[in-house]
Amino acid sequence: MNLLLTVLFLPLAAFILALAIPRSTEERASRLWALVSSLGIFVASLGLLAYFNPALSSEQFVTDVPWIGTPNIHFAISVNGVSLWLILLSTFLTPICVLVSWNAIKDRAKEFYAFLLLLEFGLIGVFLAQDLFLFYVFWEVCLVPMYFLIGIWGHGRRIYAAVKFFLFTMAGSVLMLAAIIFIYNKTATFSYPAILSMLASGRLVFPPQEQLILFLAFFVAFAIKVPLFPLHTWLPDAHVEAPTAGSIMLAGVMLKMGTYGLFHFCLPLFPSAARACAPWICILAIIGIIYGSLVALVQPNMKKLVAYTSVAHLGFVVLGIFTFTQPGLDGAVYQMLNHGVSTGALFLIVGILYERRHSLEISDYGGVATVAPWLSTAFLITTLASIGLPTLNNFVGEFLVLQGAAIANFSWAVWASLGVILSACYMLWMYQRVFYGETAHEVRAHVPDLSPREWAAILPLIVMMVWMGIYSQSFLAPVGKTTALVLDQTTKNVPTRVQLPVHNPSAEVAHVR
Amino acid sequence: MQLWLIPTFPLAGFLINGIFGRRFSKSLVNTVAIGSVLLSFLWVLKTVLALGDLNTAHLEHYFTWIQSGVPGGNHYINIGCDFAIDRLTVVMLFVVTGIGSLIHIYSIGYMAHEHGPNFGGYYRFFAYLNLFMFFMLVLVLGASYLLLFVGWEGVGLCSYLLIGFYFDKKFATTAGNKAFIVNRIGDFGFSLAMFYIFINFGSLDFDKVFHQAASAPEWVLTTIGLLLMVGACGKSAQIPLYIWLPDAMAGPTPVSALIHAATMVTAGVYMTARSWVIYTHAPGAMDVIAIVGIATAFMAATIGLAQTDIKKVFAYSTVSQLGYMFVGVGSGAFSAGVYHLMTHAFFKALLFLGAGSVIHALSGEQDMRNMGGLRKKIPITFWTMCCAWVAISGIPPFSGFFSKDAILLAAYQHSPAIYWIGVLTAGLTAFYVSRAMFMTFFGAYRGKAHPHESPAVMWVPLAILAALSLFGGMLFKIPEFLKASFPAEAEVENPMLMYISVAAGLSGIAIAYIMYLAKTGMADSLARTFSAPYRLIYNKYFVDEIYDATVVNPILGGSRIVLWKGIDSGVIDGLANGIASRCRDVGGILRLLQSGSIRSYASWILFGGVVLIVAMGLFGGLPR
Amino acid sequence: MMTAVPISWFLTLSAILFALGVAGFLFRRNIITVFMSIELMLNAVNLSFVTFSYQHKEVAGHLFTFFVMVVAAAEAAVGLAIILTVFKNRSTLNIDDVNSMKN
Amino acid sequence: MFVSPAFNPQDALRFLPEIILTVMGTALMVLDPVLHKRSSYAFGHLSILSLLAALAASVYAYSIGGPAFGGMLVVDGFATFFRVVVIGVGILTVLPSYRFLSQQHAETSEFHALLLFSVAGQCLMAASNDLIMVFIGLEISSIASYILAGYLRDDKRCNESALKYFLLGSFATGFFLYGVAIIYGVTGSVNLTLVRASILSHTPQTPDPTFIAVAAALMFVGLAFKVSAAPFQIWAPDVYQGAPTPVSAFLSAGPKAAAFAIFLRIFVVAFEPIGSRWEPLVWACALASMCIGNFAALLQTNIKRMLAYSSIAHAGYVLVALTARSETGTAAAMFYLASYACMNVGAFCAVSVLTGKGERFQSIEDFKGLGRKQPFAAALFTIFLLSLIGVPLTGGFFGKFYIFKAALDSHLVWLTILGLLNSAVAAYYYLRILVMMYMHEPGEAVEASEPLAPSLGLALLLPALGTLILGIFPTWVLEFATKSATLVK
Amino acid sequence: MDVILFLIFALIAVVCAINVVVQTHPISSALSLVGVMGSLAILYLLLGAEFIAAAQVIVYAGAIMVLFVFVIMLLNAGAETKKGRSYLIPGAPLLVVFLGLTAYYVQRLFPANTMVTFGGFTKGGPREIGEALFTTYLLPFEVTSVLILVAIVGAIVLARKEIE
Repeated sequence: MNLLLTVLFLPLAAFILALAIPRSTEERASRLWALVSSLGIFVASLGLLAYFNPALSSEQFVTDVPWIGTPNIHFAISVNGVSLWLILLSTFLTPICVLVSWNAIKDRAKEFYAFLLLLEFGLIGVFLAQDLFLFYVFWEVCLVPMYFLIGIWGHGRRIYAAVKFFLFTMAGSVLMLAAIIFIYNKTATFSYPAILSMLASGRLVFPPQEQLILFLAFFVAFAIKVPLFPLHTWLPDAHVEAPTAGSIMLAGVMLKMGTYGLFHFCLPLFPSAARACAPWICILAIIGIIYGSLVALVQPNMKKLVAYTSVAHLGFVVLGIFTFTQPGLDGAVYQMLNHGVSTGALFLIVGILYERRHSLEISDYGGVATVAPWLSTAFLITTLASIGLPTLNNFVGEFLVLQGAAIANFSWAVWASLGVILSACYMLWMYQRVFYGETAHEVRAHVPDLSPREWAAILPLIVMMVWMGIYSQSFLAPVGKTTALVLDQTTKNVPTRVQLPVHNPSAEVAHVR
Repeated sequence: MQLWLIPTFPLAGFLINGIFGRRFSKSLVNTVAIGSVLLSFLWVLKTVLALGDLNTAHLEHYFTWIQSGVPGGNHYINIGCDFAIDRLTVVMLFVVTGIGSLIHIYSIGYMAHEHGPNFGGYYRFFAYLNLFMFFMLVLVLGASYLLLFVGWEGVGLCSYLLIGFYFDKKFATTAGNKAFIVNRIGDFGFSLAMFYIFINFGSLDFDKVFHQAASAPEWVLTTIGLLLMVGACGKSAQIPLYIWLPDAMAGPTPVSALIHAATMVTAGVYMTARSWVIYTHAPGAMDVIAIVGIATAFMAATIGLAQTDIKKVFAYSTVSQLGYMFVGVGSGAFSAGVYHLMTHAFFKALLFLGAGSVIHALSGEQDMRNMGGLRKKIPITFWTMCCAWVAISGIPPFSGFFSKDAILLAAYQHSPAIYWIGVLTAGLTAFYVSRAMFMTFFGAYRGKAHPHESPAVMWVPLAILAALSLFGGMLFKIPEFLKASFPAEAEVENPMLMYISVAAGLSGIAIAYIMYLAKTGMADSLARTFSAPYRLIYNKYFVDEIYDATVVNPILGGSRIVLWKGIDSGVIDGLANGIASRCRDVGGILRLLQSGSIRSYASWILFGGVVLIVAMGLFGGLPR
Repeated sequence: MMTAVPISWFLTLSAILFALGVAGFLFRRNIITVFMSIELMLNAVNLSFVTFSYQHKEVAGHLFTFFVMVVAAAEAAVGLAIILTVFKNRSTLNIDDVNSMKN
Repeated sequence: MFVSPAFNPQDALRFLPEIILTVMGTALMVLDPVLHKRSSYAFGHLSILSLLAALAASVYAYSIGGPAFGGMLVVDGFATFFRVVVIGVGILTVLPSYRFLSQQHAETSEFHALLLFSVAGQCLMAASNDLIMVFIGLEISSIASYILAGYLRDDKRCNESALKYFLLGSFATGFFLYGVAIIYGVTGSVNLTLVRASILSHTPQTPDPTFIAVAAALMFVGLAFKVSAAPFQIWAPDVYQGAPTPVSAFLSAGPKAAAFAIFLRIFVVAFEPIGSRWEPLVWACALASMCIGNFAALLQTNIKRMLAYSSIAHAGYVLVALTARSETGTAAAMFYLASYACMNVGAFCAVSVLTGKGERFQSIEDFKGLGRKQPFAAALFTIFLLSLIGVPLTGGFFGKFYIFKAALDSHLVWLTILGLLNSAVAAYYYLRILVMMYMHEPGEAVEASEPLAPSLGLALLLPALGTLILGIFPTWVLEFATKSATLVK
Repeated sequence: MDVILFLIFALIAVVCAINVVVQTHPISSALSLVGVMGSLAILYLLLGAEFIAAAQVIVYAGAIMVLFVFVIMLLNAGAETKKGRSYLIPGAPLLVVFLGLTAYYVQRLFPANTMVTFGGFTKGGPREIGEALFTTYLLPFEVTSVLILVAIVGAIVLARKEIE
């Protein structure tokens, strides 16, 4: 039995079985099933970790089954040091999502949990796919369950948000599809390793102009997903309206589809275009960091605030990736994981608050710390993690990213570090307004402390924050191999250099030997 | 040597109290909290005794914290969790654990009545204090800039938590935020300095960095030094980032004593002293530090002249004294800076704890205008505070005298101007402390509460600190002790300078005596006569207001109106929605084709046909 | 060859008739007349077929014409039946009145 | 039996599907007086049986494939593919019409007979290689369709739909015929293979390409009309809206597929030599169809009308494949039409779940809360809609993927990008239906809806399975299409 | 001679066709259409299409047009009312362009050297047509029956009485 296939298809099987749960027993049975199955999947994915050899930089658990004959599409999946963690992140967050939805989702619970499992399937698939077509398939498959999760179980403007989410992502991904097809027509294969080896051996060369366009097609799709300024506006809406579990999965894992794509596809495939565009992208990322932080600063809505912080945090990731330095890439990957854990936790607690007080407006809260000390403590730890306090996870990532940025261009580090200041501003200010101050009557009446179930959801996240903050080695070791490989590819696969004129990034492309 | 145990004791205390403290009795909480700090103090003692002369640093490696890249490769980052101990560390360790222990003990009394509106304030307080101790010890022990930074940020966090300890009070939490954020601004510089250090030296470990630093170009070191200084300015409350410290007095008084006087705020000085190799090769950066230090010292001292809140006076005093320490390290007299750091820890902790005792006695009253004549009512507090008074005023042979004198001496060598301002500041210092003492303890009692003397757990630490304030300067000759750690400083004796500074201190006391005891109306009439400067210093030069108007409000307003509503909702979403509605408009126009009339449809078919024929026949196809 | 007619004349006639058929479809309002215009168009096409048949000296064009006639007959039957149902439901033969579905 | 030189017995076997359909259609009417009293479903059963038989016959005919009747017909993979598609569409139309006809109290025998005739005409179109056969097949299919569109003769919308379809259809056929006449005139033949040969020949008789181009333009009018491609799409919304829902399903898939079959044959075989002339034109029509269809659909409130616009857009996608002028393009068009048939017929069947007597409920709003009341139907409808959007693992996605792959193969970069962006626009209006079904509480229409009839359930399930199979395991169909895309030239 | 014949009947055809278009009363249009068809029959003869000419008169002018007239009478259709918009403005220019183009192409592509003379083609008789129908064109011929069948069924379905 192939472990990788098991991990990938268990969620699908669980999804199908969840659909088969009879309607009469719906709510209890389906949530129990979702919990049991998602925990099972998590355990299975831990097996992946156990058998993964961190000393190797190559793809592992390579599974390649022919799928469609012409065009030549394979069901090719494998794991590398980066996707390994992203998969674990998905499988780790799913049971937490189930737990947090336990009482919150009463209506059409069966469908809810089924979609959650389907989403997990899609996410794992995205991180595993080694065939461009397959990657695109999973990429889009993720869209559907999330669309429903937001649209059916969301809040007030859920429909607007869901449609916006779908259309933004779709608009970007069609360009990627065009690029994928173009590459196929050039290489007659969708197999990513095969394309890479062609690039490495020089059998495949993307001429500068072509490379630039292809790169941009991929990049836009990923940048929307990340989301990179100025393509980010779907995110706050989606987050605000999504149910808690949806927000957690969206922020925790889905956004990483974009950054993973940038890392795993854009860089090795189009190294010289990526390098040529890197300054512009880094500037966008930095704008995103500062801009996201500033806008987060003035949000009156907790979820929206956290959503904008995601814009800022993901800006760090993109910045790290496009520094083309080892620390930058390591930090970017680490930051992906960190953001998954800490922002996931933020959304989780905001969701818990919402479940109690039925409001996301900061002004409706105040003095929660008095009535719910543990809740406040948990949120404080998460907040601190999110603003990058040393000994908690985000610090390690941010440090590496900024160090990478500083190596690449010191002024980037200067500007990006401003985001670190601002993160403290918005998070602490929100914390103050929500948890500190006089306890309002409604808060006193409606906001009890954490229940055991909620503890079960949040404690693993906090443990992870501390663990990742203190002993980053257990995570970074396999990551480093993969990032080093990618970095290597971006230096080796550069038979032609794409050069951008300084003034206009999209204008003509010079060919320089 | 198990250095790791030193911070781990308080950490364990924090965890135990933090997690289970709610169910503990107060005495159990005390036992855990104070026990852990005392253990750590004892372990420091044992370690120091075991390690001997410590002329070279003793380093311990525990595990790799952050690693990126491969050894020997490009941009290889390897940050270990390494602790090191040398003489400078020893001084800091003793200050931190020693004074920390005293303040912990003192807090038993001070916080005894803490039940408050907050949940379990008591155990929370001690847990935070323990956490602070942990981070402070990490800061001191860390063998690399990044580990120092861990402690650096961590103490900032604890400062935040403790300033906002009374979290139902908005001003307290706001002050906490301010402290954290302003510190973050400083950390911005610190982290940039670290990045720059790494770029140039490939490591953040002290030994590696300093080993290479001597041979690095001066401009690199100047950049690093200045960036580090930004960090130090934040942590040690120097211009322009000092604004958080006065507000930090919103926290319980033991916190002010421990964190905002004795230990945390001196971290900047420690760090600067630690980086002496860099600074000695970057004289430009040193000059900047000295100038910032003296400006801060003077400015804060002037503000201190007019404050009426007893803790605010001491807070500005702290800022001012920290400025002195900066002058010290900025003048190249690192050991003098550290010396002053230690003596200041003694007397300023004492001043604060004494003030706390006063406040405790008056059930929370902090305004000196409502005090007076307390020397009879709370004599122990009075007498212990007198010890601090003479120490800070620079009266020989008490502790403040030695360290301040050492600094001024060094400053004079560096630049006489700094010296003279320093002397003036010394006079101001003596003046405002005396003023506070006179207003509090002399004259007639002007308040309503019934003062009562503090319990023994409070005054015993006061007494110990009083002893240290008086004799600490003589007992612990830091410059001697640290001679090996720092570059040789020119031994200069200049008794004249010493007399001048002592005279300045004495005259400060004398003027205060005249204004606040002999001729009581004089202060008010002076304030009226010089109302403009008085208002200026009374309102702290309106610095907070200026910052609000020039930085905070523009950022908030700009973010809300320009970025959020403008760019986000307006431009980007407007563009997206605009595209959507343009699409719909196009749809609406296209819909109009569908008039329902068969003949119009036929016209379209004809139209299409004719266009096709024309295109295909006449032109041989449309242009590609 | 004075008496011979250039083949293009026939084709031009066919084109004119076709155009007139189209014109009838466009300009007449009575459904039946519109329908007749279609027949006119078919006739025009038939003329072309026969003319081309002459040109190629073979009968394929005739055959095509024959089938067009059959189709025309069938269309006439069905079309008129449809017109009948429309008239039954709406009591009008004005083509512009049959526009309940639009936009 | 009279044996003509152009006839041999095997020709009849190659012609078997049409024979079966015609005979059974006639038989249905003959049986009408006998069966009508007992069970009106009997006609449905019979017609399904005959369609299945025709399906089998098509497959059989493929095994003995080749030209028949002196080149009038060509039974090749291409023809068989489209025969199967149109017969499949026929089956999928019969299934929902069981309940529909009984709901509307309409006669069943004629309905099914006409359906069979129409399918027969479409099969004929698929297989014909001669413009005469194309024309006759087209007319059989069309005339039957005209009647079916107006089948509910007491329904005003139905009449109107039939009248519009009929008049405009005949009008467009006039243009088509004129084009055929010119082709005949300049090449002396109406056999596609011969036409091509004539165009390619290098003799003094070689026709002027300009005139061929004009003929192509005229024929394009007629064909584009049938496939509802811009700018000749204008009838489709009205007709689809007014026609009985199963008929709309049929019209949107069957005649369209057949028309595309001859479209491909004519343009890829006969007019291929002047491809560089018509390519820009088809390019423009493809783009216009996609744009008009998708953009106009954004504002529709009537679901049938919306699906009509969507079918215009999908015609545009297939035209993209045609623009590619390659065998990959042909294969892509074939594959797309197969998956389009599945998803579009399925979508219309899903619409008929709700319309009720007199087709009262046609508004998109009426689908509010369907997901709650009829989760099964809603789930399957969701599959169709996702497929129409082009979400992976559905036939619609793979079809689109294949089409744009072919387009990029032929360096139609801009068309590809614009087409793909169009499909992103299209997502919006399909999503609206999903929004209605799942994100609103049930409304009047859904509350009033009857439980799903088994036949209708089957009518939803089969195309859903088809859509998924084409999306997940497209290999077999794709390989067949690729193999068959080499047309007889 | 042929020219005169052609010109006369072409003129009649065109005039009648114009009449079809301009008459407001359907019956007038119908009769004009019969005129067109008749003239065309003569022209078919000129082109040697005897069988088609006959069929034109019998099937077209006879059967089909009778059906039209019958329906016009049945529905008692009167002159059409002038309401709704006129399609003269978009239609007429398009038609002119269409016609102009077609005429231009015809003139360009069929030079005057191809002449039609009466008797120049004589294979359009019933015999030749019949032979072709039952050999080469057997399939279309047979299939046409289906077409007729469909038409019959359709007419029945649509024109049947109300459903009870």
